[in-house]
Amino acid sequence: MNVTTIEVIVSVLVLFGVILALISAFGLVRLPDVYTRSHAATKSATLGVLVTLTGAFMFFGLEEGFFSIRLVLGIVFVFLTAPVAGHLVCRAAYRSGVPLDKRTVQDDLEPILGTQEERQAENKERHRRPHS
Amino acid sequence: MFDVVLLISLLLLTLSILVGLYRVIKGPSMPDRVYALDLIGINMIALIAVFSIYMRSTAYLEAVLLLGILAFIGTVAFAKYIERGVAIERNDD
Amino acid sequence: MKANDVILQTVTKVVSFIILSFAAYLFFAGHHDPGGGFIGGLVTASALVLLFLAFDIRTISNGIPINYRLLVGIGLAVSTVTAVGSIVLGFPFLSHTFEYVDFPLFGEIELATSVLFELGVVLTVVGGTLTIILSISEDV
Amino acid sequence: MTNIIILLLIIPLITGLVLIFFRNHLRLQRWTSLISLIINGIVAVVVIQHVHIQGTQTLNLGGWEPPFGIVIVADMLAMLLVLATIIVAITCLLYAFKTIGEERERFYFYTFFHFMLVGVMGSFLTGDLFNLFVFFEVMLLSSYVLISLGGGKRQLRESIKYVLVNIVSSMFFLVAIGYLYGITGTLNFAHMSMRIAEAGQDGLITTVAIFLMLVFALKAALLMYFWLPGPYGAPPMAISALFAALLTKVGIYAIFRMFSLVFYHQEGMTHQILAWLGIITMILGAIGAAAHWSLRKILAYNVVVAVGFMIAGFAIFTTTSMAGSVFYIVHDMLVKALLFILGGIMIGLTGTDKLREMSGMIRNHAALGWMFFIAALALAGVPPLSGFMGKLLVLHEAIGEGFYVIAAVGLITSLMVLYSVVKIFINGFWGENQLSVEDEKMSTKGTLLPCAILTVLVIGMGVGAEFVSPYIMQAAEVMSNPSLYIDAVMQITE
Amino acid sequence: MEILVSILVGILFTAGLYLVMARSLLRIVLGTAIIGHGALLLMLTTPGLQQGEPPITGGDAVSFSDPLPQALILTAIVINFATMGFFLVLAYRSYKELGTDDMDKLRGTEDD
Repeated sequence: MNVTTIEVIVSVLVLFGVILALISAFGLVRLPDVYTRSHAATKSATLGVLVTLTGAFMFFGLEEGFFSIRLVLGIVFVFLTAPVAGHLVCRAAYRSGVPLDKRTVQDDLEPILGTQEERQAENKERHRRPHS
Repeated sequence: MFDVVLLISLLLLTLSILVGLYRVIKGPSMPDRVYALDLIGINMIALIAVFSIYMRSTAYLEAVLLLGILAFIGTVAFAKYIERGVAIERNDD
Repeated sequence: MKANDVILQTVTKVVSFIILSFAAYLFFAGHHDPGGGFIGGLVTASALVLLFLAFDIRTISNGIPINYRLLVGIGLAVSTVTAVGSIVLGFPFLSHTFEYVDFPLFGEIELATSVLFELGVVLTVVGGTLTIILSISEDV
Repeated sequence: MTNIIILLLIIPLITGLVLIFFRNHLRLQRWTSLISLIINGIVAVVVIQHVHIQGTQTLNLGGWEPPFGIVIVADMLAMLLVLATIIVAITCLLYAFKTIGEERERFYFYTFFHFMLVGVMGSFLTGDLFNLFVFFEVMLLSSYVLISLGGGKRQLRESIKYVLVNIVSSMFFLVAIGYLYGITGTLNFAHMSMRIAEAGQDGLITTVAIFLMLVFALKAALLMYFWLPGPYGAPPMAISALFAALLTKVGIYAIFRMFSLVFYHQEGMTHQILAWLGIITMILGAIGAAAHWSLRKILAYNVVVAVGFMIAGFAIFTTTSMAGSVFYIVHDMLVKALLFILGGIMIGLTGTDKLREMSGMIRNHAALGWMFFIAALALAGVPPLSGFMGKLLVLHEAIGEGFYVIAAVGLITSLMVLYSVVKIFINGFWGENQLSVEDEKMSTKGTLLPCAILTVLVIGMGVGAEFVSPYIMQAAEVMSNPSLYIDAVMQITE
Repeated sequence: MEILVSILVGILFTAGLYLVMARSLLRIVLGTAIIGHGALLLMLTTPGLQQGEPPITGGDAVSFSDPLPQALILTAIVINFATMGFFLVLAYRSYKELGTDDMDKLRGTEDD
């Protein structure tokens, strides 16, 4: 492959990733409550950064002939951890009783974990006595 | 042409970081802020990757993994704090 | 009800090895490239902190029984001994030397005495960081 | 020969390290500390003799030539201060054996004690600005730990203030280093001095010099002493004595070094400011010392007065006046340690530091009383004692050079200092004896030994001034003639 | 570029000093940390921000950047790190011991 072809491929990858990141950032602002925002913050942002990193990896690998283990590790790392982080924050939000949007039609967890007020009260109690 | 694309990408990433910053400041709840911080961290990873392509230098690539580690640990600690009221548990029972 | 952290714990088991290998890479890169003992130590400490976050203090302390305060002392001692060693051998304080050695499998490898000094730095940083973090979280 | 200088720093460092591993062996910890300090003192004496005969000694760490490498410089000023540091450390250690308490000893008291000595002596010996910062921080970090160790409520509260002030001033120190490096492109004192001498000290450099002066003034409690009385009154007296004798002196040494070696071209500007800072500090400190009725507060304000006097003596900027300042700084380290230890014994006996609540101790503790009296006289500068020579030289030069304000303020504050210390003496030792031996909170057994050592030294330094003054004059010679220092560091031989 | 960074340093110092003057102890700790970052950035800026290869890795570059500020800053970072860690622990201990993190209540009197 000559240089321009590589540049085109890398450009497409980077632009795609960046636009995904931008979309997810706007989603973080525009969506109504924390549970819907979690979609924006974790799914699309992760995909965006993965695509961008792949672009960088291809650039260094193909044009400069430099196979960067660090980037591969970075890609694997972000791929593994970003969903887990999203899951943890989302669970923490639900358990600490952050309210759902008014337009929500169904909440399957409510019978198990209690109503929003109960969860809020429990969370306040946990914060007061951390080592119960 | 390639450099212009990269510059535009840098600009867009900066914009998305700023947009995330709005969510950090506004809230309204703690998990919202944590999500926004996580997003900022991930966007910074992308920023460094694009920047190192722009500089044609591999010297910045350590920071990719390093920022990923820091963002993940920060998010996990925040999430556990919100949920349990303590980040590191003792398990004394 | 008690929350379970099975997802976090499973991922942590994989991810901590990535972090530790990255720490080792940073540590050995320090002689000619960005990296070194301090950063290597901090990344190692962050792996341990992740373990503490995902599990709890008792589990990890049973699994990795290290007295972190003592680790600071050992690290400082290693660093000082390598620095003082140059005096004993008659060179100025803090002198270091290196040698290119032919290893059978890896080819030529540079061995420098400053790596020993950096090893002390790693131990000190890991010990210090974890002492700080655990002393904040321990006696609530 | 050259490597022997670094022993001064390595011995306490290794001692501190080794003691980490013997946390629960208290007897071993004590003896190791004492023996290592005595060995260090012997090394210091050897180096001083060497410097006295052969002039300033340097050591390039790692074999890098200055200005590229780190250089350790042992000139007479630094070595005198190092020796005084070791003496003070030995006596404070002897006092700490009896009073510091097992809990603190178990919690690495001796380790941090030695680390602090590394910082203090490193600050004296280093030859470049950045390592001055590093050793400052080693010293400060250890002092943070010492001041908050085993803390009760009051101690924690005061140590927060102490830590905060010192962190902020360290940050400004970094800023000043950044500016100086940007302007001169070097950090080695000697090299910096050469660069500034070549290019001339313009307004920008003078501004940075004044900025640096403020940073050191904050550390040395020069004018900005507001933070000092609280934290120096909170920890146990062994630690307070160490702090009072050593920590402010490091800041003063930094001012001496910077303004005699590097920024000596604009005397009219910088040294004038220093003189006025010293004068105001003397006045305010003396007022504080005279006004308070708490033993710890009076002693803390006495530290402030001495700082002002030393800086004022330095600011006259003649060889003789600087000799007076150096004489006074060495004297002050000894006598402040003595006073604080004596005060600590008094507080320990009565259980209070209020002067109005103690009296008549001389009946049971005559030795204590007379040693305090000697210390008080030495502090005020009464002739045969150690304070006299320094004050005489400074006042003589002040009148000779036309600094009448310094002379007048120096004399008046001496009287006020004398008043404040005699106030302690009269209230504490005269009058009805309220305290029988059984009521006393601690016994003086073993604690009088360090006081006796220091008293003998204080008297000896005054009586044997003939013997001491060649060394002092050599230190002042290097200060007033920067090329001596520069030639030694840059290894220029004619 | 130096001017931009200088403005940033100014902002950092302003923010840090503002936080240091707050009443809450935690804010003071954070404020000192921010001032520390400002000071380090200033150390990087004052000798002039240089274009050029990293001084160690690049073998055949035309211009190198000055290695000394980075070395100084790395040392200063280590020291700041240690100081911050200690200050944080101290603040936490005193919060536990004294039951408040309000500096006004920590002022104290002569007697205790």
